[in-house]
Amino acid sequence: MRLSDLQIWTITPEIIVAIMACAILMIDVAMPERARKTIGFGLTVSTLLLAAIAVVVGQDAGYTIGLYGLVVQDRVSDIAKLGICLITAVALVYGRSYTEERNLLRGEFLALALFGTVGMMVMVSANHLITLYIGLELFSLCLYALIALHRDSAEATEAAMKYFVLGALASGILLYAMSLLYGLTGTLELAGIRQSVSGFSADDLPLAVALILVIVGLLFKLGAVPFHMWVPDVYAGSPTSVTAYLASAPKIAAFVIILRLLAISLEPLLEVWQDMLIAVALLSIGFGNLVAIAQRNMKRMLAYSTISHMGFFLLGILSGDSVGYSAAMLYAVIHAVVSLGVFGCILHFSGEGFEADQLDDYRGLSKTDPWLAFLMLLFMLSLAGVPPTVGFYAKLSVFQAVIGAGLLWVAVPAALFVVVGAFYYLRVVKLMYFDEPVAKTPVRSSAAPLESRALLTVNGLLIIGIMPWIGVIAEACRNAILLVGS
Amino acid sequence: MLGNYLPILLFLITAIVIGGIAMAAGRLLGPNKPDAAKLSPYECGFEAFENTRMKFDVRYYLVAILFIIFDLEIAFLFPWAIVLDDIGMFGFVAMVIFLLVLVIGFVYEWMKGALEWE
Amino acid sequence: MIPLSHYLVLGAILFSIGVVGIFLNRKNLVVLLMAIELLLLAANMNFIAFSHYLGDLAGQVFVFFILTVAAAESAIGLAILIVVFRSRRTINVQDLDRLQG
Amino acid sequence: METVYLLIPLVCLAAAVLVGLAGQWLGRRAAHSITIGAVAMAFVLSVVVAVEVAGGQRFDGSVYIWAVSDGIQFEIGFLIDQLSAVMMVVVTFVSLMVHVYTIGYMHDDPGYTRFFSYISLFTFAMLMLVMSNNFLQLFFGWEAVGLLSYLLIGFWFERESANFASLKAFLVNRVGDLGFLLGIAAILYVFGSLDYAAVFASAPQHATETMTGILGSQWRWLTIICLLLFVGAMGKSAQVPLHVWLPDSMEGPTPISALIHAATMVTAGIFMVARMSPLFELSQTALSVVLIIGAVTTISMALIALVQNDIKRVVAYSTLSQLGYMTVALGASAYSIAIFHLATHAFFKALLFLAAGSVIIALHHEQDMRRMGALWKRMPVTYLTALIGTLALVGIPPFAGFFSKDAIIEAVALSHTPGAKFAYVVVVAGVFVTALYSFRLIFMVFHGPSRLSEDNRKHARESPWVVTVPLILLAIPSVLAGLVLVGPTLSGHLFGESVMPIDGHGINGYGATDMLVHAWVSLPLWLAIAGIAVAWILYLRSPHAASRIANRFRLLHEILIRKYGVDELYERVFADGGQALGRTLWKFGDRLIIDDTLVNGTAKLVGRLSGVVRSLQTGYVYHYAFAMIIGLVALMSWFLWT
Repeated sequence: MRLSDLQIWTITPEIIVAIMACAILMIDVAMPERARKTIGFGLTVSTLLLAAIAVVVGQDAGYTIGLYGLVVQDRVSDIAKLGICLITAVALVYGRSYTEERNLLRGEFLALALFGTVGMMVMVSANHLITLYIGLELFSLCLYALIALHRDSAEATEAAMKYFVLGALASGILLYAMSLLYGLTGTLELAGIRQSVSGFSADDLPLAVALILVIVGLLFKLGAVPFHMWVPDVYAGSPTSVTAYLASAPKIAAFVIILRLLAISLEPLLEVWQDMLIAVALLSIGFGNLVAIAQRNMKRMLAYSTISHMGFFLLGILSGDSVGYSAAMLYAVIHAVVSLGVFGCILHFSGEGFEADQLDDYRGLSKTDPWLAFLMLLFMLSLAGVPPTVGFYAKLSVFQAVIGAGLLWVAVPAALFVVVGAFYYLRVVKLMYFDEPVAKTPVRSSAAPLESRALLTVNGLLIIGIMPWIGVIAEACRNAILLVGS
Repeated sequence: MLGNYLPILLFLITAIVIGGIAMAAGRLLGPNKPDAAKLSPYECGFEAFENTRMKFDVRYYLVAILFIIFDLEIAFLFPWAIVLDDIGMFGFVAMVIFLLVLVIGFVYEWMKGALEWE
Repeated sequence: MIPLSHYLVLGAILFSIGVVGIFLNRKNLVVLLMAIELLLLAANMNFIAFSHYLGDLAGQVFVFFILTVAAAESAIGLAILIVVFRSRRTINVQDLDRLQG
Repeated sequence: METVYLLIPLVCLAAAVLVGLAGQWLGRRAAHSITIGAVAMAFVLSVVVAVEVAGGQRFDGSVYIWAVSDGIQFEIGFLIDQLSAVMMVVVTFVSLMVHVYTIGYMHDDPGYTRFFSYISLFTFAMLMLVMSNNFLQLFFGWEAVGLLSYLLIGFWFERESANFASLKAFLVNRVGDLGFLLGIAAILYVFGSLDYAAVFASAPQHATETMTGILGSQWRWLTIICLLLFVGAMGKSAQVPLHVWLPDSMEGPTPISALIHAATMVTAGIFMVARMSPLFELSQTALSVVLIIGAVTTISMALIALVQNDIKRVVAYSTLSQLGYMTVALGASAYSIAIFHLATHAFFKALLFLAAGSVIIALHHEQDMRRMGALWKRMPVTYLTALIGTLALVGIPPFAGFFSKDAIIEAVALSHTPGAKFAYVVVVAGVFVTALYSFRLIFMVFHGPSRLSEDNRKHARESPWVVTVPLILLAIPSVLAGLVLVGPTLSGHLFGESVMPIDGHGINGYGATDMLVHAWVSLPLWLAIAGIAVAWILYLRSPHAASRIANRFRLLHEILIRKYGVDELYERVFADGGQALGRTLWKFGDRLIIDDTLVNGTAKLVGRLSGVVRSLQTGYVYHYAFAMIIGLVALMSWFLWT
């Protein structure tokens, strides 16, 4: 029992963020009202950046087990942690003025956001069911609280309650599945689970039950049909800043746990879960795109579009090979960045007593605020998957993976629904560019702080796929996955 | 087969017997000068014999919440205390850190005034 | 010596009660919290049983963590319940239907 | 060195973007000094590169990978060898001259800064084209120069004629580009790579692969590829029958005609074919097609030039016929000679255009030669430089044109490509016609009685130095380029391995002196002199002879005036026919079937459906939970049943 063989440095970023979160709580009670906001916020963002730096510095090309098998550090976890930290930081910056106007920017908000980030990072580096569960719960609980933080909004509290109940149900299911896995395999370590699972026959009933429960638990976190019901209500009900937070980074974390728990530990059962995922993915793509058309509420529409995007993401996973997994990883990262941008736009547009969450609020935005309208246009095109935006590359890669796995018949309907999806994305563009502005909508983006507007612009530029970063990311994902596979 | 559950049966019987003995002893040995406050089974704020659907003061929930969180470290302290010799300094430090985190939470709620009843 | 299956059956029953409790109860949000507790308890039961029969302590350690999380979860649940009550003056499950469609 | 390669195009791009975006703030002076500085820098660097290359250095590599799609890399890369080096020097030099010249020519034009931004951007695109080491980038440059030429032809967008001309150029080029694109696609299909080196390396293996065409006819892939690529070249280099856009492109400002439609862009096709010489060498069929097309272009366009009265159009048609010469050289698989003529032609044709422009501005945008004459006194510099250019064009030794053209004729004479005989007759005849129309221009513009309009008569004088200096600077290579370059070209030192060496032709190892000597006993020179003489008779000694001949051969004259009616044909068949077809398709196909039935129908359906499905989202938690459980049960039962 010595510190040295603990290899504590595998979780340096988590530790940093956790400590700073506590510190911010303390500052919140110690500091006077005014100082608290600026200092707390600055500290939060810089903490996340610090963590990101720590990830980069401590990056590990190999595969290191830490804390006696509780956590693992490899390329995937590094990339994911980096993405989580940066994206969360940006999301907070975007949301700042919005949050302040609703006077939610208190110590709890920041601390909860940080603890949630810790949860995600723990999830990402989990090599053990306990770590995985703890990370998951830490993240979820913080999220429930963040949503409910908007006390006097009936929607927010209702959304929090629904999310809480369903999320608890899901994690209960996941936990039950874990207990079964434990009983069947006799271990809680993912590697060990994989080993002994490969000993089972594919149609072993208890194992299948465990597997299905695992799938249900994970799919809920992902928000895939039919476990998606919470998504629209939560997206629409939460304060937009929280929506931006929960719509972006968690997708990456979700990818990693799905990769570790389903795609790697339970790979021996591939042919069992592949079919199920195909059904779920197609359902999600179809349902999400279909219902999104009927929406008049921006956030709700984006929620449904997220559901469909998660379907595409699943296409990558269910391809069941390294190509598919790296495609899914790329998809998760890109989707995180894009939705970050979209909600960034909404946040910049919304103002005091103006949520900017109705589609009609966006009429003629190009006239009142060309900058914002153009960025929105970019994000919409990317969500629709129009080349040369990154969204196109993401879809392309998952389709390549699916077809590569010999599942052409899955790719075809998915591609058809891409067309359906294009409709409601382009409708937003149409509203912004071809409709006359509504008088009442105030233009706020110019009022937003400069740094966040600059960030949003960069975010928009990243969406244009000509930028070399997309290739870099894709390459990184490929290498990371290959390294995990070996 | 069912014999396996015998210990549980014995356990239940013992519990009932002890409880009965206690109450009986109290009835027999205790002096008996009743008054209103004494007759009310509990003395914690409100009448026991009322409509159970009555609304609780929300502050009870608050207290409950805080209590739930802080009673649980015991669950960790017991096993830790037992094996403290084996895990040594390392284990000790670990627990100290754990408690430190709890203390931070405690300080926070204290400073926020969550503990004042009024 | 009680066979493992008994524990598992008990766990399964608890779990089912919990699940059913969640979508059958339409009145009181507090009952939902209880149901959720049941889910976790069912998992705990499994873990304990397994770890005992496998002679492996990890399961019981996990149970400790689950207990903690369960506590935190119910705490958050109660807290949300309170804010819901504040804004709605009701904790009736059926009244939570503002967000839909 | 790599950074230098990268720098050469990028400075032009940077200058173009800067001036294009901030031109209004920068003002005219800053605008032209920035762009000229950039292009000058590019020119200097190109010379440096050329020296390096002459020193035997060679570079072929990618700068950065843009995208990878199952194994095929799309990358930005440079191939720097003798060929691209020569092209770079030519392009940057002419571009520089034109930049300077523009200061004078566009002096009082509202679109001053825009113009400079355009031509710098064009220089960038052209450099990307010639420096490319893969087909994708080649195509990028190809399209970019096309776009820029479209923008510049339509530079005076308030003129309707300019708009039509630019549109025409764009559309006709589309036809060519389509072929080009198909060719690239075919290459990708056959070779599985877009990299020059890879393609050329594996070309011999694929030489015999065939595809089955209609009626089971067998086609060799390489022939198809080469023909398709050449269609692209026909578009850009304005070969018959895709030549129609070039004469109209004279609507653009004269510097553009000099830069794009004489020196650089129109030669892109020639350059491309030379680049692809390893492919073309493998396809006898393609080569002979190239040869025939080139020959036809040469003579037909030269003949039209005879009857034109617009000074710029004469030069334009002569450009067409000179491009024909280059194409013929390609067809005779004398690629290095084609490039050689390309270079010399770039110089003296740019010179001629700029001289014509100088005349035009001196006469306040008077372009009709019938209202000129006797200008040589008024503008001596322009006259002398124009004369030099003309002599070079006609091919009088020792001017540059003589060597390149003579070499072409020799090459054709010795070529074994089918159709070489025909081509030989044509190019030799071409020399006579060239001399005739060239000196017709000289005599009508600079000699004879002055037919100037009144106010021109008063104040038509020599142009400012910014105009004349480029003329002089361009005159120098017009005289010397041939003399210097012919030796190394023919001996194959100049281009080395960068293009297919000209073997099997007796002209290897010819030197300048040999040619000078040999010229006097060969037909072309005498034909040229004869042409000059005839021109002198017709347009100076007895001015009415020309019109008399015209009346005598009214039909022929009419045909030439009508430019063989190609334009009218295209208008009738493609324009009107296309419209008619489109209208019918729109009415029945689009409106009836697609819009009403498919699009709106499905849209309505989907809309209703989504409304229905939406109602599943009741908002009740227990329904949500129930849905989850249903899903769970469904998965379970699925497993149990399968």
